Amino acid sequence: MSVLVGDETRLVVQGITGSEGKFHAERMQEYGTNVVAGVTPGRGGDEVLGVPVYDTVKEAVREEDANASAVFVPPAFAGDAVMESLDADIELCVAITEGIPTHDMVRVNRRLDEVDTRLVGPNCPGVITPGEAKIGIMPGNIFDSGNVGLVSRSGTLTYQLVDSLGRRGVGQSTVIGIGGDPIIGTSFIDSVRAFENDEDTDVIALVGEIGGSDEERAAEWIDENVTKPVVGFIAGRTAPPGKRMGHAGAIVSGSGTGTAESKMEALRDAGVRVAETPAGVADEIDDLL
Amino acid sequence: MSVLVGDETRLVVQGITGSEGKFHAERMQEYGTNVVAGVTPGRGGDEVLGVPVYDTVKEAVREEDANASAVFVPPAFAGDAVMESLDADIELCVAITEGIPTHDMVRVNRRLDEVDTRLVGPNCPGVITPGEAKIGIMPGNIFDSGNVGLVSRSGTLTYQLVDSLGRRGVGQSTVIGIGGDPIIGTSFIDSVRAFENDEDTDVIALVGEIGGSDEERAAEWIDENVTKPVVGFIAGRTAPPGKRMGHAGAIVSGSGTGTAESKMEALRDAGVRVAETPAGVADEIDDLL
Amino acid sequence: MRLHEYQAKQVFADAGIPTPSSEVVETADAAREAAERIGGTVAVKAQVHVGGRGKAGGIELADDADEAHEAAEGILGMDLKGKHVEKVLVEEAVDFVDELYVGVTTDRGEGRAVAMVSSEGGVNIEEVAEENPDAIARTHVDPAYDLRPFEAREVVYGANVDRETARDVTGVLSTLYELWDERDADDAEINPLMVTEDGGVVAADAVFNIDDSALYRQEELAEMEDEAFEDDFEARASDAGFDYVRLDGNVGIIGNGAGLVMTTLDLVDHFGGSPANFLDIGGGADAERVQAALELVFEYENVDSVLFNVFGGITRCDEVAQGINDALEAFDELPEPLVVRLTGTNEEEGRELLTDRVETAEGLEEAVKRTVELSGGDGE
Amino acid sequence: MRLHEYQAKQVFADAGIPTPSSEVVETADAAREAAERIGGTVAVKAQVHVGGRGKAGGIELADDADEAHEAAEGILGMDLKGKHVEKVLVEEAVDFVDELYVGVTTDRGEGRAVAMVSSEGGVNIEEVAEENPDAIARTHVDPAYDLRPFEAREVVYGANVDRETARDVTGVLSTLYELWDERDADDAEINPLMVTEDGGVVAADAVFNIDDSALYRQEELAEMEDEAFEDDFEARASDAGFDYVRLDGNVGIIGNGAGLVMTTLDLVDHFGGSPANFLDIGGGADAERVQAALELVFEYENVDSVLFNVFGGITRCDEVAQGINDALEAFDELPEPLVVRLTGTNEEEGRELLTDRVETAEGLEEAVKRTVELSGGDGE
Repeated sequence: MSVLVGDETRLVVQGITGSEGKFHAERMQEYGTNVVAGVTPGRGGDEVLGVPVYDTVKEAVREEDANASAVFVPPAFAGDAVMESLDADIELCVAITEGIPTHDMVRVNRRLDEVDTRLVGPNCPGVITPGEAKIGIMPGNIFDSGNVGLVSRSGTLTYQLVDSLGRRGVGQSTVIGIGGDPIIGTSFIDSVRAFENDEDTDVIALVGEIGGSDEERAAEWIDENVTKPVVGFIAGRTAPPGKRMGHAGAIVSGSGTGTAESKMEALRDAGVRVAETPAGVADEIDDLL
Repeated sequence: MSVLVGDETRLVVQGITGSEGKFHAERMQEYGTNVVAGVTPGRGGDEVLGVPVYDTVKEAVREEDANASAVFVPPAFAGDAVMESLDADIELCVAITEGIPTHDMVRVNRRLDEVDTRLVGPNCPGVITPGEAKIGIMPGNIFDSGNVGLVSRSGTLTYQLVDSLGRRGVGQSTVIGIGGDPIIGTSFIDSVRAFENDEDTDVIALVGEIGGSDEERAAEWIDENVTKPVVGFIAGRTAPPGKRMGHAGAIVSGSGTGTAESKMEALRDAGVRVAETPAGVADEIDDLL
Repeated sequence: MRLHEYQAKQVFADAGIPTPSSEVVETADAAREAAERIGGTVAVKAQVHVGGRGKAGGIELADDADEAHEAAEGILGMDLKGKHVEKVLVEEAVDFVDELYVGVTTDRGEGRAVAMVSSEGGVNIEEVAEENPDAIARTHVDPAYDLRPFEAREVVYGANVDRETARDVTGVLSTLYELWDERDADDAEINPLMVTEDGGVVAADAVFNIDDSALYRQEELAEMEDEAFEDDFEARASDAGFDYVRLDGNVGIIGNGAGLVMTTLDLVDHFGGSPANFLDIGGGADAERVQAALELVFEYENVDSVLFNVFGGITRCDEVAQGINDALEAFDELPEPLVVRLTGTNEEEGRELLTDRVETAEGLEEAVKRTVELSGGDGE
Repeated sequence: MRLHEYQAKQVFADAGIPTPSSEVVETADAAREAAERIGGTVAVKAQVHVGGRGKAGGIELADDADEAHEAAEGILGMDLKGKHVEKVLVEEAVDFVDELYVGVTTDRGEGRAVAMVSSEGGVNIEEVAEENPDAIARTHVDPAYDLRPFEAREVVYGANVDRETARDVTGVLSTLYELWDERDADDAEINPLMVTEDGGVVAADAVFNIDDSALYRQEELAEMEDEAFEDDFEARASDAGFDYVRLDGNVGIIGNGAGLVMTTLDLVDHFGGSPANFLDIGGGADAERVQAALELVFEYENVDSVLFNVFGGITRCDEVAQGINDALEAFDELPEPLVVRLTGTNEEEGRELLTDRVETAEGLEEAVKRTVELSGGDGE
């Protein structure tokens, strides 16, 4: 079993004729992901990387039975691309694009309430089940198959942690990058729930950062629902209030909500082992296995 | 038993401090309707006709357990007033106002999909169960209690028919004016279904008019679902195409859809006895009883 | 309210939809001058609200200014399906390789907008819908999200629009939806949307109907209203707040409530008469409104008799009768016979109040028969 | 992007919200002239992005033009919570009987806007929210319907706003929502909204923060962006496409990916150093971007050492090393020592490529410790 992606994934790449979309579609194919189609409006009938291109996602679903999508569409159009996946009954939509206007995501978020699609991201590296399949932009070579379920708001920090785990010989069941934007589809809770229910996952790693209160809510949920050990890490302890630290969502409000301290405390209160450094995270996990 | 209104009705009148609202609130009280509150923004705390006035419908629901509302609010604000009732979990909202912009009703109609409220109207005379209660502007004195369930898109034409029935000694179980606008809440089907399920109703009268295809849809539904005899009447046989005949919804399209002929034929095909004149309707009903 | 083609085109052009250059004129001389300014071949098009203007002779092509003058002379003043032509649009003739239909209209049954594109433009779209429904791609628009770009694309690609034209057509469809949404439109349609040799698009016709109930918040469009009326009677009725439609017959009809008035018209027809108008006087019937209604109906030269048919509900029949009596004081002599029929609350008191300047009737059928008789029909 | 008070007030005023008359000036003399034109008592207000300006001495009342001159002289050039004051707003002082809070902000947790009114205006609303939550009425706005008038009323009456003021406050709240909606705002707030003796309202302060990701479609607001920057470094970083935040320490930090850079800052702190900045160089690391990043970081006079920390994923470490080498050619001499740490794909090849102009480190902790040492800290 795996979380979110696997052999049954039939992926349509939205924006497959763009340079990013094409580059990463090819990397995904190399990694073993079953890319069944691409979508670029106006390019229907073309073929790219050996798969057919359609004008709309609905066509890709109808013709190729696509059940997952990856959005590599420029930010001004990406909210609409996500909406298109939602309306095409795609089961899993992974939105890679960074810089989607928040208000576009407000509308997407409203629509998510009405459909069955799971959205991961936006502004995320994607989802990978090492050795099986990936949807996203993660460098596949750094991941190893194993029993740690990792969920993170950050891309390169995730790679850093995976690298640290790899140096200790620890692999991952699935890694979910939920994204660094203020409004995202899949939350920490959604991810932790999936790991709790995944028989291939023995330890859960939750990598948060300043801004918002998704970590605090996850802590509460973990306290009540999770039986597996959880290791936590929060980036941004030194971030000044009111400043956006790279990610659109990584900001401590002027009045001091969304701080690293608040999140670390909430996680600790929920029994999560919170590490102070990336190496510390790997050590804690190593210790638990 | 009665349809829609009765002893359990606890009515809040939206726009109770306006001249129309106040006039008809008093008529409804006289008829026996349990008016429990009024709403006029900015007039909260006042008292009108012996009932308290609130600023919002939610307050009226909270304080007075209102479960029905009547909207006597000018057209520019009436769509919002209906929305307010919908969001306050009112069970039955009767919108009397004529001239609500269609686009406001498009939004109301969307919201209706998400809530449990039944909307009657707008641009309708309301609902009356003779001898029990009425919500609306019908002249109560012309109605008699009986076993005909009457549903109509028109106001005065309904009164004319009720008057004709009265002269033959035939009373009504409930009369529903569904309204003459292009987009309305309760449809013919909804009304006929209620009458079919109402043990006090023995004969159903369906009074339609040109425009749209609600009658045609009702005919189809009647054919499949209704066991009680139905008498039909369609106004507007002589209306020229492309002209709005008073009601915003009473218009035969340029290409000839929504004609009286189409509706009469559909009803006849469904086994409905379609009369050519109001007197003919009364005769048919009299004949059936 | 239905805008004239030239008004609708102006609105569409302001919103960024390509339209041919054109001028609206009221004389043949002005048509000649307009054709000179525009240059090349022009179309001279009657500005009246009827379908199938072309077939009926309301549209002519003119290769030069003289021909434009001639065409305008022929079209101006003509009667097109009963409409008097007072204006023509002189418009650049567009070379095209294809004609599409693009439109957004309110679907009453669904209670929301439907956005449509068809590769079969330039013909009656409702006929296409019946005979070849697959030739029309459509989507209902959820007002919660408005027309999303991907939905517009689904419709355009669904209608098999050429790749090089699809983006422009998508833009036009999105703009029509925005106009529908922001301008309280019932219909916003272009038929045909011409596709030019270079793959561009041009709106060769334009339909823009606005919800009358929303004109209060559509100032710019409301200002176009007077020009949009083609019938002086209808303009005056609108000013008086009546719902009024002029018809071809000779029996004038005034009543209260749309359904009752429609039924009265049907009965006039049923008993061998021919209605001259629909006039819903609305709620209340004070002297001023009754007088205005009577003046409007009597003034139409066709009218030979008038039926005043009111159901007294909340407004009692005696009050209505009083209103009628007061109104009649404004008339030295009634131009044509008037039959009054009052039913409902206090109907007997009402009938007693009425003077013998009018005829009265008790039943609806009886009143209609009598009025038809007075109009010269047989009333059977 | 956070607008200055004077910019936000202009936007609010253009949308119809009452604001006091005011002028923004950069010299004390200009403040005197502005005060003369405005007349009466004025407030002189520092235009910097800090909370609690008043308590910190950034707002002064002046009874006449001379006092305004004096107040401006004191405020202009002052350091307010670390912000240099370059502009003051000279504004008509409003007599008020009550102060409200009215605001619309994005609630991340709910993924939609929340519209709020509080009768306790003029104080930190987040403190009110903690200490007296009942004093704030709020509603989450469903984007499917936007803020409906009845919802605005529910909030205003829920906050117990006086009957005679409620309609105006409802109007202000609705306008703030429209601004939030149409201008891609994160926050649109007025605190306090002053209630005047006659029951009217005036916006005495204004907060308007715009989503940076949406500036491409907010041309008018984007034009205000340069003026909104208070830090030349941040303006330059924005032009270069870097995410950059200037801090007080002396360890310059460049990295790729927000989470990794934040973590690097945290580690610098953890090992006894003090970060001088946050700089996320983003995806790719070609010579041009590396050079621009190094120049920006070195130029800040605080900086004593710099850590370049990159995780090579899809972009391989050897490519990044090449970019660094190429970039270093632009520097005759590095102003301060530079530590480079490369991990990930092809990390060894990358480290081998690097010249001895830079120090290299393998582990993240090791690299941070070394950079802290070079900055004069103890690195433990």
